[in-house]
Amino acid sequence: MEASESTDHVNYLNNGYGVKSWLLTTDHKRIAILYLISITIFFMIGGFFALVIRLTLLSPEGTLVSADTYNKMFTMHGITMIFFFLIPSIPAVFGNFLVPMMIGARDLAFPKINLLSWYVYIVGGMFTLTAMVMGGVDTGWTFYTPFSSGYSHTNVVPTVIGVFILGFSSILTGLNFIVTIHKMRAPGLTWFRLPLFIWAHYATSVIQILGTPVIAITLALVGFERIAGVGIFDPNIGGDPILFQHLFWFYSHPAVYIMVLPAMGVVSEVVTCFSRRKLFGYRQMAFASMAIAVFGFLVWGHHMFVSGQSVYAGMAFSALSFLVAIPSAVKVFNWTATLYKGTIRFQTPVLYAFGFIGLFTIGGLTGIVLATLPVDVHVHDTYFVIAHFHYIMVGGAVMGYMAALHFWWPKMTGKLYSEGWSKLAALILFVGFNLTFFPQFILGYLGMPRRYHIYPPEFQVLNVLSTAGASILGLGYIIPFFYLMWSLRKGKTAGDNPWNAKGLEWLTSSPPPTFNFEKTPIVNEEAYAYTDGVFEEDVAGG
Amino acid sequence: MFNIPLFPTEASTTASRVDLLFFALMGIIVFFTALIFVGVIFFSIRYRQGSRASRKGATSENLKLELVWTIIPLCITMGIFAWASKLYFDMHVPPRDAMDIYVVGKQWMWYIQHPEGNREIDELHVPLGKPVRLILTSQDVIHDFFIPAFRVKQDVIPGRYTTEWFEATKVGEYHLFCAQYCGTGHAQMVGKVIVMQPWEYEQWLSGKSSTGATMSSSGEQLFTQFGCVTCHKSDNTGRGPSLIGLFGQKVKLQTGQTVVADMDYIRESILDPTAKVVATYQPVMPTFKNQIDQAQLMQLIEYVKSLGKQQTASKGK
Amino acid sequence: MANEHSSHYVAHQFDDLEQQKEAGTLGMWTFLATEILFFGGMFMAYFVYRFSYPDAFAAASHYMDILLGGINTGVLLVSSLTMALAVHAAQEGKRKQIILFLIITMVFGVTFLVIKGFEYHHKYVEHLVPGWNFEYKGPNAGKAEIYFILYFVMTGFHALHLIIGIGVLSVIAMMTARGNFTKEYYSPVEVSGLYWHFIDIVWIFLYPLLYLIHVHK
Amino acid sequence: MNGHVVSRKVYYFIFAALMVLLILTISMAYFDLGPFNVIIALVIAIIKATLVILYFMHVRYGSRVTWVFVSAGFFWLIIMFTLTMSDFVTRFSF
Ligand code: HEA
Ligand code: HEA
Ligand code: HEC
Ligand code: CUA
Ligand SMILES: [Cu+2]
Repeated sequence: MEASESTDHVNYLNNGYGVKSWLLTTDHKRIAILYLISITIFFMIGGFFALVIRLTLLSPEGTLVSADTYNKMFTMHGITMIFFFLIPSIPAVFGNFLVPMMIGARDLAFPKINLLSWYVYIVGGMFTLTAMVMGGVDTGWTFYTPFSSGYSHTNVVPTVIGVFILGFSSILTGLNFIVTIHKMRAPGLTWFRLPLFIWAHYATSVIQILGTPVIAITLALVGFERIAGVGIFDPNIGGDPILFQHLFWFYSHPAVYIMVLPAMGVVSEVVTCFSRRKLFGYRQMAFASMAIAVFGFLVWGHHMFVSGQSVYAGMAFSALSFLVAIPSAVKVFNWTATLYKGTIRFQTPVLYAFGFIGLFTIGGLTGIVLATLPVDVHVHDTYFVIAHFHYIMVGGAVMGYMAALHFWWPKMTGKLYSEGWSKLAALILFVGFNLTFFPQFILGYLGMPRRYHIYPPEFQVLNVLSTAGASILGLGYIIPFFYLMWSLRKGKTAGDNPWNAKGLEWLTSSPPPTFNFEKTPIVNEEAYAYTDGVFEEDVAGG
Repeated sequence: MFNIPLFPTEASTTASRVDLLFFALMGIIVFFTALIFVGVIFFSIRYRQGSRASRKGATSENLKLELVWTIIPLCITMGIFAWASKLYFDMHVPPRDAMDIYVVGKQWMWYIQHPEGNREIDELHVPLGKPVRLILTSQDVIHDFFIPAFRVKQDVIPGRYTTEWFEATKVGEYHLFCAQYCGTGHAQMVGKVIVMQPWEYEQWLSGKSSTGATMSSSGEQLFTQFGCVTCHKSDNTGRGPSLIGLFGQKVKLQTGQTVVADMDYIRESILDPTAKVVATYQPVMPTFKNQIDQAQLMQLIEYVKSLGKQQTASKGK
Repeated sequence: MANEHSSHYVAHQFDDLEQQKEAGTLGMWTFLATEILFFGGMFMAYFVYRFSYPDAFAAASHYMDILLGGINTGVLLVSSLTMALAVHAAQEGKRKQIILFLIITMVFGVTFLVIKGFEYHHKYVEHLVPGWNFEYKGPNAGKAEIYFILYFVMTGFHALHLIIGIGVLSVIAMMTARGNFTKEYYSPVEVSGLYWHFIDIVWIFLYPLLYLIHVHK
Repeated sequence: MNGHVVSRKVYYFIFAALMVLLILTISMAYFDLGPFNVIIALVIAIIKATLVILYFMHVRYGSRVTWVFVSAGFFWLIIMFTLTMSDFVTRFSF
């Protein structure tokens, strides 16, 4: 059956077709699509760099690219993946699309600022891309001084300007979410009736608001230092390079929670929907999100255990790092408990959500290993760290992103994708992922340092395994691209609520009309009030 | 041919202690990972759609359970923290009898000086069973002195001295890596640590890498060459204070504060003499910032140190 | 009824004026929280180095002109007062007064920048601009240089904020003249006032920290 | 509803207080009080900032949410200061 372009209702997609109607739109849903396209492009660029990295590491002599090129590859891989893909991924795409809808609003509080933040993102991206095209940067995504400020011969200045500008995009998005969630909830939608996706985005926004300005000013100072030739991080005049690290990680540790909290929000939505169950421990989950956002700011020094920071500060940061793991633990346990006595349907989004839970657990627990001072002394700046954060960021956050993409794709486009292909892709991703990054834990404990394009030959076998995994992983990312594109043209019409899910976004049509709802919804039940036969007492009681 | 190493050699006293902690952590990881994996898989099969397992009594709130899974991880991590902190502290406090070896990192090599005067590049010879303290500094950017077999690692920072100590327990050759990204040649800034029997080490010291002059005697030479002696006379008649017995003592400054004359202080006194001016003296000492390199600086310090040992009590500041 | 907009000032996403106004104010407060941390990064650096090099900082700060700095603090405080009065006039719907007070506020803002310009010029003449012509006679030249870098960066960003503030106020003044605001709807005036006061607060900290270090010595 | 209308007298009074504090902070700087110089300077600055925030910026009459937002900015600033300084004040060599 050919599904014809459904024109039975005016929706945000068919409400104007010209380029202008997209580039000047203030509709949060269209802006979400703009972001979706832009971050996909950056993901491909970042993935391309990753492939070069992995191919170089096939042989211990690293003959594929020169040392300088390799250094640029991992730097630009880290910068694009972190700043231009993962930080905006879920918030700017799904947050933008869903936050107003989930709270029953017509749009975000400041639609023009929302559009502005996309342009700011693009301008920042252009600076960074230009820097890459003009020859790249080689400082590592961490921009440590004095290398970045005095010794690197590459395009550091345009890159930091790009990241500086990008920061304001992130800040503006966070600002918009905070105000929207505070002021624009539908009647009856109290704080403790909000979906956890909203809580997660609120917590994320807090981090964006309070963390991002610090990295902005820090990178600005590095930029000045390069331009003027002197600066406050310059050890030649008494400056302390470790101060830079403090300022950098004051943002960049909380930033890892910018990446993972929204994914956690997605998992909460998906797990409840596909187990037909109210979320276990709703309040604890909400508090845990906020706790992660606050405690996340207290632990940055765990990146500096061998940096020459004071021993006592190291201990304080280590203790605090253990504390921040507790709310994450609460979350993992609550998701698992939600499955207990549920009615579980195995559809693609929930497969990704399970992938998230499992891989995040491994990644998080290896974070505990890193927070353990003496062990970190050994594994700091080795592949153990690389494996840790890819487990959380690729295994966790990107899986969460894929879950979101598959869960809300029918809502965004009105079309269904192929279940068979999407399950296959999920499986390939899971296998490829583990094959890529598990060997890196071993490599790391053996002592293989990161940011090395050549290495002692005894590490080769594990590296080859990892590269093999990366090719499978790459394939796994290409398949969704095709079946999702295919669904746009040939996919079945989705209907308003294909998963039979709760949540205000499912009450409106797919794709939603420009102002989301015909009539502002009135909320009189808690989130995730799934009642289909799961709660015997509920059924009995009413 | 396919001999895949899975675990690194333990070749220092620290290594086994770190590994023990690591194994404990692995136990915790495996336990919790298994718990979650089994939980997710078991529940989702047992309660799959269409299964006839009873759903009676499902709740979505249980404060006791929440407390349990908050408090248990908390206790576990705090236990780990106590254990880890003790070890971390020990890893930072070298034994009193540790021998010093000086290391300068620069793009992209390691320059190493033994107090006996031997110099080596990208190789570090150490005796078995003797605590060694490395005194590290960098000429340019941040590097990191990493010996996986010893489980030790320390950033090497320009403008400062950091230290790292170990006691080797196994004769052999081990990898030495620069673990802090430092530019083009980062991956080539590698070398070897060679652990020898103490008598072999003595032999090596007097062997071909020996220059004849110890570090402190080279330092003494520099002391004359740069004209330090003209002001720092041993009988305290020069324009500057006598440096005899200085090292490790408290120094009274013009501002009324006192500081301990450690390596960083000596270093600062030479490179930025006006930063901390000794009480009753004029800030007339010129800076030697652009004349002395890091290696020479270390020789001077070693010389000042040796003066300190000569007659510690004789100087009453 | 929610969808019926009570007046043409209400943007489509809001239900009524009050919601719109509250959203605007909260948005500005959120932004100011961001700004606190933006300047916070520089203050952090300042505290670290002042803690590490107290004497060098004291000596270097003696090159500051306490009088000019003090006058400038007064100038900004007055401008804050007139800004508050402008908002007050807006609350009472007195259009001419709003414009008058806004203009006075901007004049004081410009005065501040002019005085600051003189100070910068002095530093230039005295060869105290790091990265340009820095030649410091006293001891601890390097550490003093850090002080001056911080001085220029902090006051520079402050001045930049002030310039943006003046721009915002002139737009608001123009909107007032066009009759965009009434007794009921004046929230842009109020919100830009918040921004202006924030700039003042930053200077309240900068003045004692940069100018008044151990003046007695 | 409109924002709380404050009488102009309050503004003049606050302004006068700010000017007094300004003169106070300048004059205190001429006395040698050792470490207390910084502390006094900061305390006065904090008082001045608080006055501006409470009265000129109307927080005193604002909602609880406004209070929380204002405090959050400063609270995070304190986090940054204390934890960073915890490194710099405890750097002893062993
Ligand atoms: C999304 C990204 C993300 C997230 C969420 C995390 C989460 C955590 N990270 Fe990670 N981390 C990174 C991304 C991330 N990290 C990156 C990018 C780097 C490297 C940067 C660079 O140098 O380039 C890094 C580096 C890094 C280091 C520095 C390593 C080094 O350079 O030497 C440390 C050290 O403490 C650390 C710790 C932690 C901890 C304790 C958590 C915790 O939040 C994890 C909490 C989760 C759990 C603990 C799992 C679930 C819990 C249970 C199943 C219950 C049982 C629990 C217990 C018994 C405790 N991380
Ligand atoms: C969100 C963050 C994120 C993501 C998603 C990834 C994804 C991947 N990363 Fe990366 N990584 C980082 C963040 C991330 N990484 C960071 C921060 C660093 C540290 C950088 C530094 O040290 O400074 C790092 C470093 C890093 C290293 C260490 C380099 C070194 O230290 O020497 C390695 C090595 O294996 C690696 C591998 C990979 C692989 C195989 C993937 C795979 O998951 C990627 C799979 C994706 C694809 C393969 C793309 C699919 C698309 C296509 C194939 C289309 C391509 C088409 C065209 C070009 C038209 N990453
Ligand atoms: C012009 C004379 C002069 C020369 C040359 C000179 N010094 Fe000094 N030095 C001084 C004076 C005066 C002081 C005490 C005031 C001060 O701390 O600056 C001093 C202080 C020191 C101190 C701190 C001593 C203490 O008691 O705390 C050290 C260490 C030192 N000098 C080492 C050196 C070395 C090494 C050289 C040569 C490379 C050198 N000096 C050359 C005059 C000189
Ligand atoms: Cu030296 Cu890396
Ligand atoms: Cu971290």
